[in-house]
Amino acid sequence: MNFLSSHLLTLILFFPVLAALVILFLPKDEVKAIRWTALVASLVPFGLSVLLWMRFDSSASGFQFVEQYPWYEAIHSTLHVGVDGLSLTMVLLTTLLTPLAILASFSIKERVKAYMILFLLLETGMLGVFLALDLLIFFVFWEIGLVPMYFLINQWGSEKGERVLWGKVKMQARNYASLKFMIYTMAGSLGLLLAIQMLGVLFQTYDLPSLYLKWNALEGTVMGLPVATVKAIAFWAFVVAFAVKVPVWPFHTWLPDAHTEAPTAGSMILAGVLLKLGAYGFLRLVLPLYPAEAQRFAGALAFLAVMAIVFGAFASYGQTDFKRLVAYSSVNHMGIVLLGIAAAAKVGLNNPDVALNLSKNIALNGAVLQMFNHGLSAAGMFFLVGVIYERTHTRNLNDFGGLFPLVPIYGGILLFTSMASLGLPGLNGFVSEFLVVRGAWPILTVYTAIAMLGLLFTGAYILKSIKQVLHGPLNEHWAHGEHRLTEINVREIVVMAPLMVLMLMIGIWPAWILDVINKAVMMLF
Amino acid sequence: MSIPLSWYLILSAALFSIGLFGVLARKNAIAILLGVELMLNAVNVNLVAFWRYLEPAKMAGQVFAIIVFAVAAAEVAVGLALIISVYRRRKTVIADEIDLMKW
Amino acid sequence: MQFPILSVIVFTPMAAAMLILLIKSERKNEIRVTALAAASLALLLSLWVYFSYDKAAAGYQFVEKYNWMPMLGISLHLGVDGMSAPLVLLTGVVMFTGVLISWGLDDRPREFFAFLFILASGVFGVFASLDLFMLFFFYEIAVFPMYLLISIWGWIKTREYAAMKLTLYLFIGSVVSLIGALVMYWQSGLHTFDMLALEQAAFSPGFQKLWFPFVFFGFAVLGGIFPFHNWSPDGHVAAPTAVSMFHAGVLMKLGAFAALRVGIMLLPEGAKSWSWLIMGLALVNIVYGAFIAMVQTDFKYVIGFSSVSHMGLVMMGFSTLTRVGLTGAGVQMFSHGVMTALFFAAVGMVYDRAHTRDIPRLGGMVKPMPLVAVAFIIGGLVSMGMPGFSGFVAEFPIFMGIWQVRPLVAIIAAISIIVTAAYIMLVIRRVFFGSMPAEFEGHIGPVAVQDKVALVFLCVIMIGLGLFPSLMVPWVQTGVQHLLSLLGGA
Amino acid sequence: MTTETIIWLLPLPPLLAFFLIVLFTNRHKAFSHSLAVGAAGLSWLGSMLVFVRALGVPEFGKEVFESAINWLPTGETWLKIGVLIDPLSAATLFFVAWTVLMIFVYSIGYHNFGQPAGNHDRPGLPPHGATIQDEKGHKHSVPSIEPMYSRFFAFIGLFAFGMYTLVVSNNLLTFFIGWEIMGLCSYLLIGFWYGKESARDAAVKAFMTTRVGDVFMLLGIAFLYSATGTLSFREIFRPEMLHALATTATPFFGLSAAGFIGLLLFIGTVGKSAQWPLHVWLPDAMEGPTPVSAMIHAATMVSAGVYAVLRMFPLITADFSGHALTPTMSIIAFIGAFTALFAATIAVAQNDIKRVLAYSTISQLGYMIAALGIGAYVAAAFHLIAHAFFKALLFLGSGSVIHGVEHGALHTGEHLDANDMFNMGGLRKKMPITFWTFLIGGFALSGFPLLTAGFWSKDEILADAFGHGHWAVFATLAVAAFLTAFYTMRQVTLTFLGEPRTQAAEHAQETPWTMTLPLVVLALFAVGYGWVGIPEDFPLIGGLLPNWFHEFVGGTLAERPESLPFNFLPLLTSLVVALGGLLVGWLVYRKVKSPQQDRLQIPLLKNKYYFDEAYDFLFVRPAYWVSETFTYMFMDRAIIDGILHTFGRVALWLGSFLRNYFDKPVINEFIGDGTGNIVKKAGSSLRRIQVGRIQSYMLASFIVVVLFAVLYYFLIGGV
Repeated sequence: MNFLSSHLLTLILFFPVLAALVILFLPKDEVKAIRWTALVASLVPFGLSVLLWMRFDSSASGFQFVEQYPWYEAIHSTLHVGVDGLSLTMVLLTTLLTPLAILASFSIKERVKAYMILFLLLETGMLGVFLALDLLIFFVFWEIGLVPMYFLINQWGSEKGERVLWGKVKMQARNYASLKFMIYTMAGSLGLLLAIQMLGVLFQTYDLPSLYLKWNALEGTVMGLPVATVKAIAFWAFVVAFAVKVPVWPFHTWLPDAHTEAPTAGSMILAGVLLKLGAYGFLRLVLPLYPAEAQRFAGALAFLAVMAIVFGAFASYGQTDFKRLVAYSSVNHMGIVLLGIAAAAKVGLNNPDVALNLSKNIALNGAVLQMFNHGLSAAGMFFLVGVIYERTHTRNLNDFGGLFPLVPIYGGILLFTSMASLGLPGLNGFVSEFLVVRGAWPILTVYTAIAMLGLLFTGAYILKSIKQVLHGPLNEHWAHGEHRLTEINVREIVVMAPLMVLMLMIGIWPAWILDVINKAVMMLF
Repeated sequence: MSIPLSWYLILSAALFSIGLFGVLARKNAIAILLGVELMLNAVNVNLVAFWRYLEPAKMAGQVFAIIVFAVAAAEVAVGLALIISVYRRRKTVIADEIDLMKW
Repeated sequence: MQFPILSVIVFTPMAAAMLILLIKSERKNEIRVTALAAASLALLLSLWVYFSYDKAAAGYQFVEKYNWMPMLGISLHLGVDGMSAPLVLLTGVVMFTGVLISWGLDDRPREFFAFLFILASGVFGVFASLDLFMLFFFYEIAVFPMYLLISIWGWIKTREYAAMKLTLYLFIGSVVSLIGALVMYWQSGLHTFDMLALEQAAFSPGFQKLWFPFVFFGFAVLGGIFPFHNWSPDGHVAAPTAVSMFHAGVLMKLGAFAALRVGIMLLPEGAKSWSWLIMGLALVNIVYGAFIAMVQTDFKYVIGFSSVSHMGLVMMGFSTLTRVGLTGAGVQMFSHGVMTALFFAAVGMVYDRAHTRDIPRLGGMVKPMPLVAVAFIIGGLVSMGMPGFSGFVAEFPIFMGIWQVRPLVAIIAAISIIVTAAYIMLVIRRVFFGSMPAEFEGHIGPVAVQDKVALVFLCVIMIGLGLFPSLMVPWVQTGVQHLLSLLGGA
Repeated sequence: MTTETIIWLLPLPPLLAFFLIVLFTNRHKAFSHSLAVGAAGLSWLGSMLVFVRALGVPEFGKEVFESAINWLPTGETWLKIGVLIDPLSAATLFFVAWTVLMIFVYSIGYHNFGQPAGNHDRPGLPPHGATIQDEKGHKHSVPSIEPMYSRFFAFIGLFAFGMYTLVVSNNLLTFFIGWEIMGLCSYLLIGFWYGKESARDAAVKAFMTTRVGDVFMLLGIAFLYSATGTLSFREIFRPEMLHALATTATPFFGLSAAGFIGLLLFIGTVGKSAQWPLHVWLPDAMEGPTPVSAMIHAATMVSAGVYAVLRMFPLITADFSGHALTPTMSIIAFIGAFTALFAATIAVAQNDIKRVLAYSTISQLGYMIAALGIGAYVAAAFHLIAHAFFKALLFLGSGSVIHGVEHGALHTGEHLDANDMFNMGGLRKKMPITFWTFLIGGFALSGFPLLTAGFWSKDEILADAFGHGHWAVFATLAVAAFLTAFYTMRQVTLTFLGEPRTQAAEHAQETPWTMTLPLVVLALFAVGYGWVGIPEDFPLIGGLLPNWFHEFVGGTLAERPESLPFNFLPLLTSLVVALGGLLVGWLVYRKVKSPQQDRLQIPLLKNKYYFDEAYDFLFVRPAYWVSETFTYMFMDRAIIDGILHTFGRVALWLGSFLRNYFDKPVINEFIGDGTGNIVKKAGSSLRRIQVGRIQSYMLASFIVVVLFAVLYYFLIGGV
């Protein structure tokens, strides 16, 4: 028990890897065994993080469960992990979604072993980012996460589809998507990498807590440039890296491709957690490291956020591909997160104005909660798309229609989840959106007002999807014969159930999670 | 007083020249070999003469001469062996005709 | 007098080569077994050297000195420091795996292994020798068999051309640096080729400025520095698998290491004044190599140019003359050695089965040879500097080093990371995934067990180093420490 | 159980019913509807209890039932949510409870409970009827039960939950939650028969149109919250708070904070209560089953819009001095009045019995809005409740009519639009109960003097407008009232009077008690309710009953509005318009037998002033274009991705360029092979001296030796 409490984070972090190793030595024909091992293995971190949640003292400031081990002395980087309310929620989200995603991918038939191994590695990668308190470690996990995702998309993605690059040059869609995802993210992280190196060179440490102090205290000139300039450049380097991941308009185009091509579980994780890495980066690194710059450029951030919200919604509305529609909805929803962050940035640290500080708090609460909510709803939506795709092998909205009577349960679940992502009051989406709007309004009034247009179209595309899939005259093709659409099965319901329960819980009684977030936010910013 | 050193030197010079001529002029491999032998012996004459006239106390001169004998003997052996083996294959001992290595 | 382990390491392969030559050429298996035995012995010894190197004490260890030509001040002076210890280990590793990989080689294995081992001896010698003359001596020993190995066992189409090209480049390079070395010898007035002595010679700055380029770039040619890099891709392509492994894995390090040892360590002032040029050329290497690798359609050329790019990083690390930079360079030498050895091993296995290296014609190789695919992927991740693998551990400090000197260069060099990622990913996808061309269906056999052993061995090294940098970095650091003291404590 | 607890529990039974039906009983119809009705009954019981207790409290306006709990942590503070019953909400609760319960009961009959399942009915389409064989063996077709019977009750259950939440909530947030949940249910129920294209579109249209309003409302809430730091009504309405809001200026159109927030919230109402220009969805919403139209689109949800304004009245009128209307208020008044007239004109030309009612609903809501615009708080509330009763009654009545006609159609087997009034006529004898109740409702709607609730409420509004000298409003409303009476009578005449115009109408028959009972109950209210609000100084009957309503509801406001002195002019007006309208309507449509004879079928009116077309052109199409063409294809695909791909291209091009135009020619040929060639040349030129004759080599060496010797001799030896 003592060991447990003193190594909780590292256990959570590395257990999936151990599991992956175990699976590595399972015979690759023992599909059942592999699946169940993976599932159970992914449930352990979940259990641990629930324990973490219970033991976490939300009113204590600073990081908790901190562990630090030497890693790369030569450049003064240590494996330094710890959680605060911010990362805690994200860890919970990750460890919750991974088992569900694995359960969802029980329908994967070929090369299950490799798939599951990659998935578990992916989990470690994501958790690492949330837990890291060392800039270099952060980056390490940040990049590692890409690899499994790349192969998940590239190998288990949908075979169909081609993408024309230019002229006659074509590419299989999933290859295109995976490569775009990988290269885009790496290219985006390039600035981050360089900036991190610069920080390391300047301060001979990558330890976040000490960097916060040193970097903000920095004066004079760095490498012949005034600190302000350097900071501004570094700020944008960070921002771009995270903006690509979030993704913020106009860096978002990798996302629809990646989501559309990825296997169901892949999209679940991609939308559910990977996008959060970017937003988390904003909260964990950008705001604390660059308060001044953030304040300076808050307008620009807000602008991008609004563009994401509005055009995300528009683009989503313009889709005929169900999955792509949902993918674009992520752009729209993450835009809201960024809007909240931008609002907070605008206010800046220790602003004397009490009212503004309150708004900032609320905006940040909203942003973080929105991250969590979007994790739930997006994952759910993608899973539901996957469920119907597995049965019909089409994602084209025009091929569906009137499926409600065929699959009432599925229909109900889809309706529920859609409403959650539409932000229907009473479900989780609304709470966070309301908080963000409320928080952003007094700070970024005009932007918030424009963002409403996006909110409006959120409704439009959600209804469009429902109308095209569930409503309308029954498309006889799915009614009888071998095409007969089968109802969602128990396993799939089991996947959805926790998500839906959480959506409802947060919608009706958000305090249980928001309290933790709120306290963390107040201590952090 | 007996014969002066210079005579020996002249002799050996003459021998050397004859040997050199032989080596340069003759086509027959054996003859060339003989030439070489003459040159070696000329050297020997020199060595011994110098020893006797300049430093009779030291042994070096004679030692050198003996080494040269040995080398000459070995050389003749190897040389003749080569020539014979060449002759066996090519039925000739004319140096110009042995142009296997020439490019 | 402790056990002369270094000379044993250096001469084991030589001896083995002789031994192998005594075996009847028909009895191939005995030859192979002997070779493997010798290789494993060398590996074990080098492992022992590496791990028993006393980091705390630092400096040169396992030193042996036998007079060889006293009146000229030449002696067989062997010893390793933090810089060379990893390289000795690297050589052991590559030698071992090289033998495993070329197990299936059927065309005159006796001579092949003999030459390979002579080569190995030379390499060991260069890394271990502390005597300038001996260094050259072993250097030539290392270069010479390369010619035969390539021109006899190489790829029929270009082997003569490549072999000749390689030999010319390398000999010219070594001649140039030899001149420099001799000048140093005379100038120092110590009448010794012992580098430990020459280190202290304190040449006049003017002299160093004048002669540094000779020494450094002479060796750097073997390091594949721009614009003298071209022998290496051609050489790679022509060489048989094991030789390519040696070639890229070790020989290029030979150049880099010699340039460091003779150039920078003996002429520190010169290094300081010329670092800008090195950095410039290295930068070209990095970016240029990456870009060209991207458009290659020949599997081996891709790898060849990628190693040009990566050796650029090594040179870049040298040119920073900073602690982190040099450390990075040291690790990068090892990391790249292992990585590229792995690459060529994998390429060789694919080639042996598909009989083509034309990427567009390949595909779907993951099914018949999954392990190779995985290994290649790991190698690829290393080469794109993915964190968690040795590549990152090596490249990151190098970049930090550059930051300390010329931030702009760092930013430009960083481009290569993306390009590398791009072509590695493309190659992986095109060769190992996708659909397998009909012509190969059923013709692609599985890989032999010894190949698997080799691959796994290499992968383990790269991942281990990536996860635990402390397995190597401290060694290198001691070497760097000494280096910096020579540079006047930077 | 304390009153507060009861209030907390009020919304829950329907919600519970919803979940139970969805999760468990959706296969079993009887269970489902008993659950739903039972839940509605429970809530009704609770509501009545609360209402009675509220009556028991003297000065109820001052000490109300309220309780709140922490909900959202915001910084150090919490956002509280809670329940509140004050006079206004008590009154609202009263009519909501009644209408909801009635409509629940009605739905059982409406969906043909107890009838056999249709032969080829399928979910998503209205039942087509089933053919059965009686004992004598010859088969005849009867109405068939709704395939998605249970689902309907689940949905209306959820709806009821939303409505109750909205009514009992003490803060804007939960208010908004109920508001949106109702929106969802209205969407689901309008699209209940989603098999019909029209129903689908209507559903989406309704949701989107109302969402336009909701979005602004959300902004308003956000603004209010950030301005006051609370969303609880009673905290916001504290005088100092209101004063602060009224005095702080905003950058928007020079409105005060109060005014601007009020405006934003009002836009929400415009959407929900289908006021011009967001009125377009309500008529289409008639695609839903009639109970839905009755409940959602007449009695409760659309009333919620007005209720919202009533709730926010203190805020909206924060900077209202008493005579000159504030900008916000005048906007409200204008929109209300305009809508009232505008919708009435359209209603005149509609033939669909439900559409007529729909437009009349819009117009009546306009009435209330206008009333609020001019600050006639009590009058608006009064009319709101009255309207809820009689409009629910009318809708249910129309539903019953349609049902009867459909029954007839099934009997005769002819296919006709059962909603078209020209297919009816003479139903008075066929369906007496429906007729009489409908007549009462109609009279109430047109404000038939003295008897009906509508008269009193309308009269009060007119009186108010007149009394405060808002002539424009007064005139508009008067005209609207006239038109109302007119089209109501038109409807009654066409439907019930005269002779049956079709076989179906001939064979129409009265509907079951589950449908008629609610009609009767509501009819009672439609008449009796008016008497609780008769002005004291009304001639003759004034003061017989106290003007209880005014006292009660008026108590909600900080200072109770004084009731106006009686004036004959407005009374006269309302008498004239009501009776006149009814008379004209009857006279005109007595003889009209077919649309052709109807001279009011003006295209402009029939096509509702082409608003749908205009919106389609102005908003819908552009939205499509922007989404598909501009955003997706052009911006994302063409531009952004284009740029990305260009990077790829450039990189590749650069690579091949370097390789083919620099690496190969320059580095390779020039430096690499160049050196090689030089060496080769040297070699081949030197090979000439390699003749291969040892002698010649030796000769050469000999000569060299000699030369050196000579050199040596002359150079050194010479000295």
